[in-house]
Amino acid sequence: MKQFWKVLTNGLSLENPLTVLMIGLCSTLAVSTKLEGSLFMGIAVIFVLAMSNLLISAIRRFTPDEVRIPIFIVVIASFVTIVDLVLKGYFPSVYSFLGVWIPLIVVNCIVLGRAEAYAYHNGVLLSIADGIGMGLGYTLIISALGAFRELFGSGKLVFLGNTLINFGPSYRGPNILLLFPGAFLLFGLVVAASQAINHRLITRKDVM
Amino acid sequence: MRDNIYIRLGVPVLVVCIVAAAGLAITWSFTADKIEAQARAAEQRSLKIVLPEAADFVPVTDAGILGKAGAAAGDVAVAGIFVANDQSGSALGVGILVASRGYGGPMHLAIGVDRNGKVAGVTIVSMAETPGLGSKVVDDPTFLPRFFGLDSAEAAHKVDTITGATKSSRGVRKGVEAALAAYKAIGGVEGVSVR
Amino acid sequence: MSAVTQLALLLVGAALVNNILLTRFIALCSFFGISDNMHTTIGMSLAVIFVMMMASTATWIAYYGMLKPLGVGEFLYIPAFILVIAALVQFVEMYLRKYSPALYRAMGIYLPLITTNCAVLAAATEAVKPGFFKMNMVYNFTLGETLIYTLGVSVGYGFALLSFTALRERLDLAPVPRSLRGTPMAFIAAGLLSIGYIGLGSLFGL
Amino acid sequence: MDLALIMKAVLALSVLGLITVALLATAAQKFAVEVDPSVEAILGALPGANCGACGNPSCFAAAEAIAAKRAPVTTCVAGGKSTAEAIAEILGETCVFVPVISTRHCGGGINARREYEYEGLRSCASVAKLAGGSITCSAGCFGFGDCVRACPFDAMSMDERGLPVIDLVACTGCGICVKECPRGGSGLLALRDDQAAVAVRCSSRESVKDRRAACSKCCIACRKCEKACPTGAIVMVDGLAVLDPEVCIGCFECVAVCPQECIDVTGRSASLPVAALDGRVASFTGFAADHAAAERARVAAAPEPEGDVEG
Repeated sequence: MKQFWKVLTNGLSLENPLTVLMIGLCSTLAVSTKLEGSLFMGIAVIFVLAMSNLLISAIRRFTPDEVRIPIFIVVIASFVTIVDLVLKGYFPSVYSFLGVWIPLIVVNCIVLGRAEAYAYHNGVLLSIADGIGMGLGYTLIISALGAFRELFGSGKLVFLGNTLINFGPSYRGPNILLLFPGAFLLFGLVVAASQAINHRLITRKDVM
Repeated sequence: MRDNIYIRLGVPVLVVCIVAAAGLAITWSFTADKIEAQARAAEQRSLKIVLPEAADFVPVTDAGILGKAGAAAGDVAVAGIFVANDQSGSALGVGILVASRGYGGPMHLAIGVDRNGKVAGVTIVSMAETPGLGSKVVDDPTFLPRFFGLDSAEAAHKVDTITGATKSSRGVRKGVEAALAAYKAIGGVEGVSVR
Repeated sequence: MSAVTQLALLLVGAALVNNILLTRFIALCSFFGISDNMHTTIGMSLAVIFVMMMASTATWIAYYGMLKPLGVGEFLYIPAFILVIAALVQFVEMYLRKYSPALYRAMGIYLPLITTNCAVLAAATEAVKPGFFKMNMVYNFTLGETLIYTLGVSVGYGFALLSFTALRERLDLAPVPRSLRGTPMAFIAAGLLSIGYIGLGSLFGL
Repeated sequence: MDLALIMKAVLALSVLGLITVALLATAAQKFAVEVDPSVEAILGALPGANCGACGNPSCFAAAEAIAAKRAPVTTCVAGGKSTAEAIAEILGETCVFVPVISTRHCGGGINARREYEYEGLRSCASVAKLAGGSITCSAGCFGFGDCVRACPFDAMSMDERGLPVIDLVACTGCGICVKECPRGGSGLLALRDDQAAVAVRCSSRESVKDRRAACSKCCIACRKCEKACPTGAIVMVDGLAVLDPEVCIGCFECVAVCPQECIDVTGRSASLPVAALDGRVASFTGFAADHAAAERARVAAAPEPEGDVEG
């Protein structure tokens, strides 16, 4: 059981899919203009990752090697479509914001990457842990980015209808943050910061 | 040797496909009507905004009329035409749903045109504009009313765009022009309200 | 406007203005993954153009030939499309390895990468579900338009990749502050490059 | 839950699934590629660094060329004698092979006088374009390490003097660094017989007056080395000391007499432990860096301790 938690937290920090492995960037940079949207995206990714890892590791003995990619892809695509339909039907406002990025979870490098690298070789329980861990790591970063960009880009933070923080109409913040280039620049600085922190951690460890 | 490899590979793929397809079909049958309802509700809400006095909206399904409207609208796609009736059931205008090119992607608009061909209301059903910039077309309360009362595509063309959201406002303008052109092409309220 | 200018506008729009990488953020994994030397980038760009054209045709035929008549297109298009793309990529890889080893060596190793490439699925879905990926289209594509559109997208992909690789190779030598060195600098450079590509939009008045 | 829709969905996806399987299964059978075994064996013998020194784009291409007799057994420059012999043995041929390694003919680095302070792109190629380079000497090394980056076997590293040091064990003589170096043509880096014990650390063709103005470590054509050399291995060729490796016996007399310390030990003598060389050789500045590099490689290459060698 202890290993379950170890694998779970591994996705959060050591092998965080975004800042460390640098995969799954497409949706992160595009969707993180709103906290609400990013959170729903994160939850969708966690659901898809956990469920597909579960199913893929459950049937890994019956999947012949030559056709393992098509089988993985059909499994993942089905879970993504379920999320797509549920969102379209029951959360139309979130769907209109995320609309385009839900189907792209299928080709999101995290999902297929983890399925092939981890789920295909490990037990069901560990695969679920890995799926949820990776998903949480993804959600953490994308929500942080979403909150930052929405707040400083458009001056107010709206979550499920109620405005949490509002800088007032006179706010003339850098709304490039809401545009695509802004996302690139911001993410570059975020990675630089995490590299600088890791670097300091490593040097301090040697010194001690 | 030949069929061995087909069966060895074929069976697992087939099983997965069947389970996946069945699962999705079942989910679809649950959500299909929900999605349909959402779309209809959104449409009715937008039409209600552009033609407040109307009680109900009867969609026009006659292919000939839709074809004429589509041709007149040019590269803006006409998504739907509705006859707006008041309580007494007599037509008081036409609601036209169009999709025109915005900055971030297609912009779905609803335009209400009253009996004498004047624009009664314009609203945006859904759009993909960038929040904070493109969304000015919605936030700026003075923009949409500029189209009210216009009765020709040329008049609509003269409305100037908002600074900082040129492409989005140009998208709205093109939508209104197309709607007016379509309205004329289908012969106004009389041409459509066939009882 | 005449049909030819319509198609030309579509091609230029897809390649430059709505460039799939730099203005619409699709397929960034491969964009940052393999853009560190020119040789691999050329190989990858060729492979992407080649596979995307075939994939879009196959998905167009699958959609209008089978999914739409059966009325299941609405919810089955994701698994169907991605299955077709994965099968196609694997088949092309084996075919190349057998019949043209030279081409395989130049392009082959990138083919498995393309299965998880968002651009291929995006282009394929866009052709049958207009406006789905925020592209500026409002009508369904015919097969001819799909080919032209996909050609535009894939050439745009290659173009963005090449320009970014040249930038990155140059960056490795430039005196960059230590913590920014490597990937962070690449992101910032990509940000500036994407401002340039968005600027192209107003050039063609799209 | 209308059954018809489910049936249609299952039918659609299954048809696609079957097409996929049919496609991949026939492909797996028909396109099984049989690679000619000798190419595979040769490829195994090649270093596999795809360095391109032999003119083929990759080792796979080189292996095919050798198997098809289009290329000689010694095609692989980088692989050196061992690879050539291995391939010869696979093909049942004999081979003669002259091993070659890269050598630096410049002792300047921090000693060379600078024309201007260069703040641009840290690459030799770009500084060479700016008014002929940032150092006065027309043949000297800029020290930005293009060669180090280009070396596919990472046999080169920059030392504290700002000069590339070549690791004699790792260097395979592929010559890519000579091509990469903007001053490779003028002899700054050159391939030469790897048995030579000393090397002249200067390749400037300017007059002695200009050389001295440009660098304190240049060859001043004083001919002392020529007189001191018992076998006449080192001679003056238009004002610059040039060594003939076949004749040189490694007595280091020239290294001792050279007032500019411009000739130094290549480290080939590094195969002899330092103690075996008499004290004065160990003191030469040029010697320390090359010897250290070679020493590191030698220790790495021979993990088990050899008898009486003290570090």
